[in-house]
Amino acid sequence: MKKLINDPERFVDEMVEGVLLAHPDRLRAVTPDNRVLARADAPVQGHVGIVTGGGSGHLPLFKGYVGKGLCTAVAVGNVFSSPSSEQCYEATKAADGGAGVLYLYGNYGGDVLNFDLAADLAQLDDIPVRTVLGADDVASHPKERAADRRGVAGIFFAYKCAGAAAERGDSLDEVARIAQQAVERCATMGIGLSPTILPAAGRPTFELPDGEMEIGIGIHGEPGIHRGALESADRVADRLTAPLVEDLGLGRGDRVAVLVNGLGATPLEELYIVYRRVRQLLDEAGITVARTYVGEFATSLEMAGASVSLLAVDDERLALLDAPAHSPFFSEGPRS
Amino acid sequence: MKKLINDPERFVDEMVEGVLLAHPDRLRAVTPDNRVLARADAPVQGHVGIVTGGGSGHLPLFKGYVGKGLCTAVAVGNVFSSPSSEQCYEATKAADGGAGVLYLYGNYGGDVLNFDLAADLAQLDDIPVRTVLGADDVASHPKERAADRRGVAGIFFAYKCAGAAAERGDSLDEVARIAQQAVERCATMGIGLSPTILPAAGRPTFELPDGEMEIGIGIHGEPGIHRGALESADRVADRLTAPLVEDLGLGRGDRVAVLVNGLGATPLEELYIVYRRVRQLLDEAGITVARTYVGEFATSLEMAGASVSLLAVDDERLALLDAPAHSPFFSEGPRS
Amino acid sequence: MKTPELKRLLVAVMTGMQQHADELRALDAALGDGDLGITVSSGARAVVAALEDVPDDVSPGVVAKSCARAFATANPSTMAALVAGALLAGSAVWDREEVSYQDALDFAEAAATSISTRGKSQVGDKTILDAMVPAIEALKQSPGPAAGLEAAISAARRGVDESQALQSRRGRAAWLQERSVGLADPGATAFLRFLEEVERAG
Amino acid sequence: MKTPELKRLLVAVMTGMQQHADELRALDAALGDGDLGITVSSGARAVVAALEDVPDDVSPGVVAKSCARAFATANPSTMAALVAGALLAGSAVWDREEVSYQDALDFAEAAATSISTRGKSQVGDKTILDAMVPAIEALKQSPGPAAGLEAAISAARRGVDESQALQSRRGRAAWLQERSVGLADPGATAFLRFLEEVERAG
Ligand SMILES: Nc1ncnc2c1ncn2[C@@H]1O[C@H](COP(=O)(O)OP(=O)(O)O)[C@@H](O)[C@H]1O
Ligand SMILES: Nc1ncnc2c1ncn2[C@@H]1O[C@H](COP(=O)(O)OP(=O)(O)O)[C@@H](O)[C@H]1O
Ligand SMILES: [Mg+2]
Ligand SMILES: [Mg+2]
Ligand SMILES: [Mg+2]
Ligand SMILES: [Mg+2]
Repeated sequence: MKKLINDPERFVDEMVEGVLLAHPDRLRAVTPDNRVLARADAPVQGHVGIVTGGGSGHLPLFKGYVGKGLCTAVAVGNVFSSPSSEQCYEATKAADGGAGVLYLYGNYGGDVLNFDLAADLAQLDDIPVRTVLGADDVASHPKERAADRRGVAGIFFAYKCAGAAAERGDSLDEVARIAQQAVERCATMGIGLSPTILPAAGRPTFELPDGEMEIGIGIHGEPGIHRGALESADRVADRLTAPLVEDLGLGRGDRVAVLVNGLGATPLEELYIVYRRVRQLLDEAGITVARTYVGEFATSLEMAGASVSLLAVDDERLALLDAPAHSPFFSEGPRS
Repeated sequence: MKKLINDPERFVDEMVEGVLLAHPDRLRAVTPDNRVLARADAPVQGHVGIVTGGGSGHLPLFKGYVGKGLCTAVAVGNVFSSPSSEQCYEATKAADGGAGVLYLYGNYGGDVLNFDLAADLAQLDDIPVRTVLGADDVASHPKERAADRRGVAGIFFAYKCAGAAAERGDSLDEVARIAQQAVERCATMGIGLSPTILPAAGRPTFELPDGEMEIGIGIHGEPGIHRGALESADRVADRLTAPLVEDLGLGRGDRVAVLVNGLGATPLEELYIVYRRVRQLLDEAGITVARTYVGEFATSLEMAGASVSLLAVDDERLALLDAPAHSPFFSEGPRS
Repeated sequence: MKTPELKRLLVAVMTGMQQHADELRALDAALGDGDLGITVSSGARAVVAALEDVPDDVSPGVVAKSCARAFATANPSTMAALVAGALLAGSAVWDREEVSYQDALDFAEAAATSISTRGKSQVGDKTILDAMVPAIEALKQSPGPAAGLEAAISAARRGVDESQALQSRRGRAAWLQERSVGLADPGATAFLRFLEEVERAG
Repeated sequence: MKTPELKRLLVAVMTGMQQHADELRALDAALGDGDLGITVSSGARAVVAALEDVPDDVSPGVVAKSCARAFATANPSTMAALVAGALLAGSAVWDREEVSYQDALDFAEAAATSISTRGKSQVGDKTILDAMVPAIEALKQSPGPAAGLEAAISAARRGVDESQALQSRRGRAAWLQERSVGLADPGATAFLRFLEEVERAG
């Protein structure tokens, strides 16, 4: 295990402690166990609160998207493991500024069960809650079952759009609508080149021999739709991009935002090599790339691999993408 | 080889092409071979230009620090290999806004030879050039030979300070003085947990058995000062931090900026675990942490490992650190 | 069975369950994300720790509730949430000082119903229910505890084996689609191991 | 020796040099960053390609200049810059149609001086100079080309071997300090392999 850790059981606690020590002006702990964090200025009175959360091991997901123009609070689970319903509920209270709360997180069984329970508790407090699930991984289910797909890197777009809407004062219904559309108009597919090791398990979560790739892998190492010998970056980009264009029904004249995301161990250089090919394909198809994001947005500890996400955009969605957003992990546009 | 690449010989060219496709509004190619890049608005008339450069494989170093409040142009070498003197010279011309040019890059033999030659060429064009070398790796030479040390992640601080000075219109002498002080008041030490593989060589640059660590490693995998069994994150942070405090002669009441940098494959979570301990140590020593940076600032392809940098700060240097800076890879503060 | 005996049984079973962490991790790694080993081992450890603080004079229902809370928060995954919900549902039918074989049956049925409702799942979806439901059926058909447990274990084992041929329809494993065929469901296997540990402890 | 013969010799030598990439990579990986294999193989390949475009009617000095440019830009590392500078310095003394044994000697001396000046280094610093300077000395002491080359190879080999015991004082290897003792210098080894390839080609 090539890990810079102490006690594996304290991995998440120490990590969160480090985050709070590093960014005390931007994030605060809501609960004494540090498993619920909120924007330093939360709740924002009169604005919709956005609560996210999920397992740890995906930085900057999830806690990295708590900030101005993004989410309001986050519930922090163990590695690859849901936060508890109490934690989700505490995050809800911390985020509620009187205009209701949107739950925006990835479509995973454990998370859904725990957030649903938290929503029941919030209802007792008269906090209106709406839920939108990130479900962008086209490799996890065919289009007919799009709502059952797992959520991966594309949730970044939903955070960005919903966060901008909440920041400008949109109603809960409107913020939820914008988030839901961002999820529905987004598609992602990933490739894994090496497994990840859970600190507490100390062993790879799955086997992937050197020189093989898993196309369609999930961000916990869930198997994808094809395993075979590793191919060239261009060929991989072809495999990842074509299904997205197809799934979103994109064609000549359409506009998209592109996200090439690293899963952890893959160098930024390689992500740009992948982007180059994705861009070529979209150019050839007459699809305009309106915005580009390349980097690590949703990782899987030290997994080697990458994902490509496309978000169909119109002027409204572009304006939301371009709105300022500032967290300790993601910063763009003027800071007010 | 778990690499998302095409032809290894075209690794750098395709990567740069991807970068230019992704950020056409921020960066432009100065030469037809794309090996010299500049800020889209370069040269900035009346302002000192800052030229950097070096081998590829270190993203966001070097080209990621070309932008407002940072460097003006960059010469892009092959992986871990110096750019040629012609490329450095072209970068100089692209950066020259009439107020002279500062060369700011890492202290490596090949780079020095090629930049020196470029400076000779620039002189024939009456472009005044000053050179400041990043030389922050305390593991590479004892304090008596501080000027011979190799340059690693700490050069980020020099970019940030010199870039802010150039942006506000300081003279070449002043920008060089600020850069030189930032180098001299900065110290870095790193740890490697796994080797890196040059795309063209297809093999690890050095041997490091699983479960071992190299303390004091360089960002090309240069050997450090101690090799042994991998220790806990806290113990590693102790080993990395103590020599920095000692080297900079820091004590109670001093203020520092801290940079915990990932070398490529190490998860952000682990960097925060390391930061936590660094912070504890500094707190205990009565040294105030004025600014914190955690993430990947200077990498070594897919090497697993991290480095810790300390920069001694005063009010002047803090103001320079806080000045806005915007590149496609690093963004902080208001965008004008 | 009264609270002190129930607590002793649970401590034994939950201690035994921790030995299956590796197997469950591996099964979950093949069909999901590999964390079921942690969920079960840290959950079982948390239950053992929680039972230490449960006084002997509370009702068996309260014991079940404590277990539910401990298991839910130790590593709150799908399995943890479903099992905790199931224990809570079961505890509701246990509001008495002593529980009979029939009470155990009622508990198990309430638990299975809870999982089915919260998980929107049924037998044949290749989940824990594929072992649990036939096991309960076998319990119901048996004359008493000893024979019942043996029959339940056989039924659960058959459930695990037969569901291997099915495609997973719920949870992470559903993403595997056809590729899930041929692999045993981790949750169903965990339930089988649970019954076996009950037999060993009893 | 005139230009056509010089070109043929260089093509043979530079083709042969590519076979040492692995050894040089490994040596440089131990003492530095492991890129010397690439510098030498891609540099040698670039020289061969450049020589194809060099007409037969230019002077040997122009040939050396073309090699310098090709080697410098192929993979512009320390070694590439030093060797290119050395070739340029040497080419300056070769402004004639045909070069003699004495001209070769003068070339080599100018080259070594260039490396020493630009690299701020001397014999004993455990660099390419530790092989080059004794080799040139041996050449000077020899009566003619054949014996000279043999003596130079022996001297270079001795230089590589003896400098193993030294501590590297220049380039990346210097960072190793005491840990550099016992390892052969990659640049010095590259120079030895170069002389051996000249012998093989000649
Ligand atoms: N909707 C569901 N209904 C019933 N059982 C389920 C459901 N989803 C998952 N399971 C069970 O949970 C097991 C996986 O548990 P766990 O590893 O905790 O899930 P996860 O890691 O996805 O949170 C599966 O093997 C299956 O038996
Ligand atoms: N200052 C110097 N003077 C002379 N030779 C040097 C100097 N620095 C390095 N060298 C030679 O260059 C060799 C390494 O070359 P190379 O791998 O290209 O360097 P780098 O990778 O550091 O750019 C060393 O083995 C040594 O022989
Ligand atoms: Mg899980
Ligand atoms: Mg090099
Ligand atoms: Mg699981
Ligand atoms: Mg080298």
